[in-house]
Amino acid sequence: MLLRMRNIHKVFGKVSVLNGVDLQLERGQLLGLVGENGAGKSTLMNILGGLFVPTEGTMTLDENLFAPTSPNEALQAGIAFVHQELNLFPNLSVMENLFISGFPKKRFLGLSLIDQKSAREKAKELLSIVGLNVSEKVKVGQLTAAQQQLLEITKILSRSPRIIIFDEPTTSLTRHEAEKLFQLIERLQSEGIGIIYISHNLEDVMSLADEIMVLRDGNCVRQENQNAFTLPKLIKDMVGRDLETYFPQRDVTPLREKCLEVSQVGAEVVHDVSFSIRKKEVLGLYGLVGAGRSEMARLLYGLDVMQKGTIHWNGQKIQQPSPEKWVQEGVAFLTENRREEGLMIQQSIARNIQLAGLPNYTTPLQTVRFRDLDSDVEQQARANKIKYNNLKDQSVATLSGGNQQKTVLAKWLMIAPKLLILDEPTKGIDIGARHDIYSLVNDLVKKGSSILLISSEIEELIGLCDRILVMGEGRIRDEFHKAAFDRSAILEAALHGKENQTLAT
Amino acid sequence: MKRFYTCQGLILVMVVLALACKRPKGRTTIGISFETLQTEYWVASSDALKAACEENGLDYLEAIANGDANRQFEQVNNFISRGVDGIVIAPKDAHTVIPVIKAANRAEIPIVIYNRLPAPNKGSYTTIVADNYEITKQTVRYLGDLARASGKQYKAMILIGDLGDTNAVLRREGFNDAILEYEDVIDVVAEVPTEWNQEKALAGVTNALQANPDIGLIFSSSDFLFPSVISALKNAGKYHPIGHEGHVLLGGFDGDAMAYQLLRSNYLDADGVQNVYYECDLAIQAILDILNGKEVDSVLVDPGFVIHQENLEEMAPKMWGANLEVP
Amino acid sequence: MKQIQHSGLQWVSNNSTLLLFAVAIALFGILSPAFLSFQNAFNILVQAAALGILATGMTFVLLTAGIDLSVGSIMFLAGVISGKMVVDGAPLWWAGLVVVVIGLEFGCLNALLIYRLKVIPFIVTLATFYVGRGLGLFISDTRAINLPESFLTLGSGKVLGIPLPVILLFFVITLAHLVLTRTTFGKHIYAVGHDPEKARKAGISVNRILLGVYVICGFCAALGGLVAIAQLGAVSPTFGLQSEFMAIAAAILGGVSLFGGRGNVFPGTLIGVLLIQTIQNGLVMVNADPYLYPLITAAVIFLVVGIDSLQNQRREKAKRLGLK
Amino acid sequence: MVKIANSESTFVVLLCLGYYLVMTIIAPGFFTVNNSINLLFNLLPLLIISIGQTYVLLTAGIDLSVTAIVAVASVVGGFMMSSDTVWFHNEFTTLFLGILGMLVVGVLIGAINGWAVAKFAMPAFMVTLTTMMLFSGFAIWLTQSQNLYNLPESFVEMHYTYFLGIPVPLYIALFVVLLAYFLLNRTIFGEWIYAVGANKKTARISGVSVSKTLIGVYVFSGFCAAVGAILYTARLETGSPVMGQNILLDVIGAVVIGGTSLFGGKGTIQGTFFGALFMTLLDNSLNLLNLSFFIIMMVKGMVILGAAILNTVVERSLKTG
Repeated sequence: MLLRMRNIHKVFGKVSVLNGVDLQLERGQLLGLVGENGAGKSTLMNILGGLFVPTEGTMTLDENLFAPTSPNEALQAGIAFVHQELNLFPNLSVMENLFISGFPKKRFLGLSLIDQKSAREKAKELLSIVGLNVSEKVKVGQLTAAQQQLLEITKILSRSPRIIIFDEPTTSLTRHEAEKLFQLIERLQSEGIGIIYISHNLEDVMSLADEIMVLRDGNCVRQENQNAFTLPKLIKDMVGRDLETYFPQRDVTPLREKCLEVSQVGAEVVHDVSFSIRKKEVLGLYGLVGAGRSEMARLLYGLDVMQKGTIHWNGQKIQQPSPEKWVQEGVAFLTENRREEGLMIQQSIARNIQLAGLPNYTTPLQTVRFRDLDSDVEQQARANKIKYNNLKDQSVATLSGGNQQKTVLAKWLMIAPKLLILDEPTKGIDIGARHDIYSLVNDLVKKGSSILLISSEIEELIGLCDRILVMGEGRIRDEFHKAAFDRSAILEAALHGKENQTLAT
Repeated sequence: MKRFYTCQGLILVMVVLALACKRPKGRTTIGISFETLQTEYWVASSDALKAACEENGLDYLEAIANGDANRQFEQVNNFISRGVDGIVIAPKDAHTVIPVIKAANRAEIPIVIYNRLPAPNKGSYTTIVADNYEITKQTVRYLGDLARASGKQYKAMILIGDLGDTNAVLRREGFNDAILEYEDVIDVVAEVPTEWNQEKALAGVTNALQANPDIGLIFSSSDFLFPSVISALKNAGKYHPIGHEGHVLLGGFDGDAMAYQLLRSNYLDADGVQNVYYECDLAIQAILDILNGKEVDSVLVDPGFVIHQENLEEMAPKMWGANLEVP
Repeated sequence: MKQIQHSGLQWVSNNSTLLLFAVAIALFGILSPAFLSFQNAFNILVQAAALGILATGMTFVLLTAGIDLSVGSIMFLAGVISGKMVVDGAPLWWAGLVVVVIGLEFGCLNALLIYRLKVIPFIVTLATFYVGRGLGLFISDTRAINLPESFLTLGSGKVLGIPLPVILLFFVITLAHLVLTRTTFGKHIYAVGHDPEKARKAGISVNRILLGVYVICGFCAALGGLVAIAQLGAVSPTFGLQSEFMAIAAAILGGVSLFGGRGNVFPGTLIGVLLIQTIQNGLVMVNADPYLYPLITAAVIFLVVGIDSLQNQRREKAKRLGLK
Repeated sequence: MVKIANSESTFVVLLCLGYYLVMTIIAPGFFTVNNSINLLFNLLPLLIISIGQTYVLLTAGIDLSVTAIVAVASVVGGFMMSSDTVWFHNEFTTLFLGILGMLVVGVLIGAINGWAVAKFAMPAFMVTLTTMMLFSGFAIWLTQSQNLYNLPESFVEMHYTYFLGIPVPLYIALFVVLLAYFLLNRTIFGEWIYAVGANKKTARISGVSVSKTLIGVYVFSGFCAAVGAILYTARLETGSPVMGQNILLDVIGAVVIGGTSLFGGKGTIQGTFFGALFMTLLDNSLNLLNLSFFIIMMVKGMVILGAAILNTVVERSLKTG
């Protein structure tokens, strides 16, 4: 047994994140680790990677007791972590990135210089092992996402690891690139390296893994051979209940009337996208990362410059869309990255909630009617079930991810949006908060609003939407209506596309 | 709580700092305010004023504004707040001193303006000033005579000071008027604005020499600009002693130690000298007179003199720069 | 065709400083033939030496996304102390040593305050800027210090016909270039400048890097000050005022980013310095109104920074969209 | 502490109070009517300019060009009002247009700053650094380094003109402070300033007009600097191209000591008021103790550093505790 984690507990403050998890990994084995966001996957891996010390529990590596206290120690022991965010410096060259933690040196006039020649040779050698075919002099910023990923793996391989943890390695890769990565992973396995593979793409996990471990709410639901799983079963294990009960019911049917019509919209990575949203409709948008979903939404919302195409809002053509105009029209956009684009993290909860709605609370003199505003903000905060101590003095940074997301949502609900664009609204949020958010969305639709829901989780889309569009390579590839929702068909469309099916090899 | 202690600590530091400062005694106190101590001339003046105070049994406070008229105004206001009995000020320029005069008048404290004539105003004050125009004219005349005697044609350059300063203006006028008398041999080709700044002077002279390599006469409106002039001359390969055929005629104004040394080492031809000791004694005396209820003229003039190679031995004892240590 | 035009435009905006440099040389050359003389080229280099050394030090700091506003004060303080010492009869080498020590000490102080007490570089160096200048004025009593001959010979001395300041400038730039491109320390500077958190994860001691760059900057400031006073022959109370801004401007012109991680000393900063000095010199040669110098210099900097910002916006967007 | 100061500015209020008491005891001539008036007149321009700077810092920007704005405004005012240039013959017209001209200059330079920061996304530090160089050079070029004198009597006597027993500059400062307080705390513009400073991207997506807000704060800073220039020019009875060239530290120091963060989104007008008061107290009292300006300079530098260190210590202890 290469690695054994026994009865791992981890408590942060009063919150228990892991309650006695066991994990085993053999040499050359690939363990798929799945679970919802907040299930404890990253905490578990961070314990293995030496970032956290477990509150309780032991680990053994090759039957020796293993208790790393720092990432460095874990690295020394042969545990390598390929994070979703790569630890590369785009302003340095490939070779420099490979050796950033220790260059080969030579002495010259009393100065300790980098031995360029041997560094270059070593770099070439390492690159050829993983089959990364780029010059070692090129700046990393100029590589594609896939090449960067390979480089990160190269860096790790140069330290001869025994276990490699992959955290969502395919999110920024095209399908073709992902397939190549899988081949590399297989090769690593054959060299006896143990792999832990974390992904939301359950199909990938099913096809790659020898064993699969499902985490839910900090507990290990199951660790079994992958043969023992089927996709629906896996989902049920992850979510903890059937999808039907997980997503609250909504008895609203979309009206015929369209509120938003988009035609032939295009820019750098979005090509000729046309679609429309009806009033009281929840339209889902599915696609793999890099499919251009978020980019399309940003284009619509005027965050990037639209190079072609037209947008009609309630029959009116919108010239040069901008967030300012959209907010005035009652269109809201909850973006993917909450911290950077959704919140003012150091500011109070009240300031965050009131931001978008401010123009509705001004007098002709541009002064703010604070009394009305404050009471409405408080009402909204309560309606959104945000858990807070003090609305005006507590910064949102002190809230949990779920409550932060509810705060962003509250901000948008303050303008009573006619159309709400949600980009990955439940990323990194625990199940309870998810449920609250789903309910809020349903309530909004009941009141007459429309929703454009972008998500990487097919279950979420199936559970909430009236219609799902599938995007790939910047185009809309397929459309599914509620009656014809089919998980594998949607995924298939995202992976290969309707038109491309015959071309795909 | 932590913050409280920090406050306490800060206050304690301030107390110690404050106690370390001198407390004034009950004697008559003069506030001395200098725009700058940048040049030796001001340094010598400051020393001479303080010496004069001590001779007369007076206390003094000194403030230096480092070229900032606003700061100088605030410093004088602080003198007034502290209740000084008289103020001697070497002002930034002719106009910014007017509100200072007004403030002193309002507080009914006698004020003496040292070395720079204020612009016309209604305030009551006494000015001690050297006859800049006349001294400059005499100095330049001496250079002109030398030029004419050599029989050659000369191209001339003048380094002018801050034109907001009456002294600079008068010295420039003195130079120009004197040159008019020597139009036949001297042609002014460059006027370098220095704003009383050595770096600007260096750049200006270097560039003027690059543009007109045959400049043969340089007049500096103040001696403290000589290092810049010499540095530029050296770079241009034109720095030679008197008697050498490539010698550039040099004239200056102030009479500082550098000028004295240059005279002694045969590089400087003539220098207009202001009599610092005389001026400072006048200043302090004026204040004492006003305090004692005597009438004092509104302008007291220091006639000054020109020192050159021929009267060097004779006049050196009267030149303040000759009595300083050579840097 | 469109593609070619596009990349041509890109090249222009990528090399705006170099282009402006060429334009400036051509323009001044046409207006004043004397400008293109060999002698004048040396003049520009000599006049650029002090600023060049200063800007080289500043580049190190800027590369870590820091800033050092105290360099002008370090120059001044070092000048005052060494000047006083030499005037009082200390040997030249001893004064030079003291200058260097002052520069190093100030750099240490800045770095310590920044990484120990976690105060941002802007505030720390603003404070040391005032403390340094105040100290210098205190020691000099706000008087100008005229230096003896020996100092001037240092400034106008030549080795093999090349002026000493120019030799010093090229020595400093070569060394800095070597450090940035050929040593682990140099690579770590870029890493820290890009993202200190990532750098820490990569096992780099961020504190040591910060200490290093501020010490280098302090050292360069002192050295630059020495070169400047050796040419001036005097230290006036205004010596070094706004030098920090000129050094920052030169580095930025040379393509160094205020946000760290991007830029180099050679050719970057050197070109920036030469551009500024060429403009100054050229304006003199064409006998422009001296009051226009700062206006033109500022306008050029504004232009380059503006172009760079537009570039940067495009870069950011491309990065976000995963394009090249 | 009552509502006069929130928790962030308690420190600086205490500091001012304690310092004032200590100086009353030890600094000769400190606690006198004359000096109190002095203090007030020294405080007003600094306060006004610092308030403008507070707006800019709240959006995570910086305005280094305030010194140049003071200089250009002073020069332009001098040109328009000096009897040497005689532009207008009626004293009232002269005064009115002169002051208007100064304000317009401030607003214009501010607009240039704001425009470059907002539309080109240029770093505020570089923008205002270059405009500082440009416009201080411009002021010197305009006047060829000469000062402008002979301003109208009613203008230069401003500090000694009383209305209802209160000197005119106090009304001006009061107006600016109240305006600034009102804009920041009562209007949507104020809320937007905090939002832009806290997170530009979030603000933009939430429908905040980021460019208008940014241009607005730089314009306001320019306006405040111009008002400061009016007071400086009147007091010195001179339009000078080097007016205010030494006040940058005092301005930034006052704002930072007042608890405003250089990273934006945090700070108050009250804090800046006490920050400016402290800087003025420091200057005045050390001056009265006959310390020279360069010692005061060092003390100020250290005080700013101390305030910044304290700020980070407090913030860190808030985070961990």
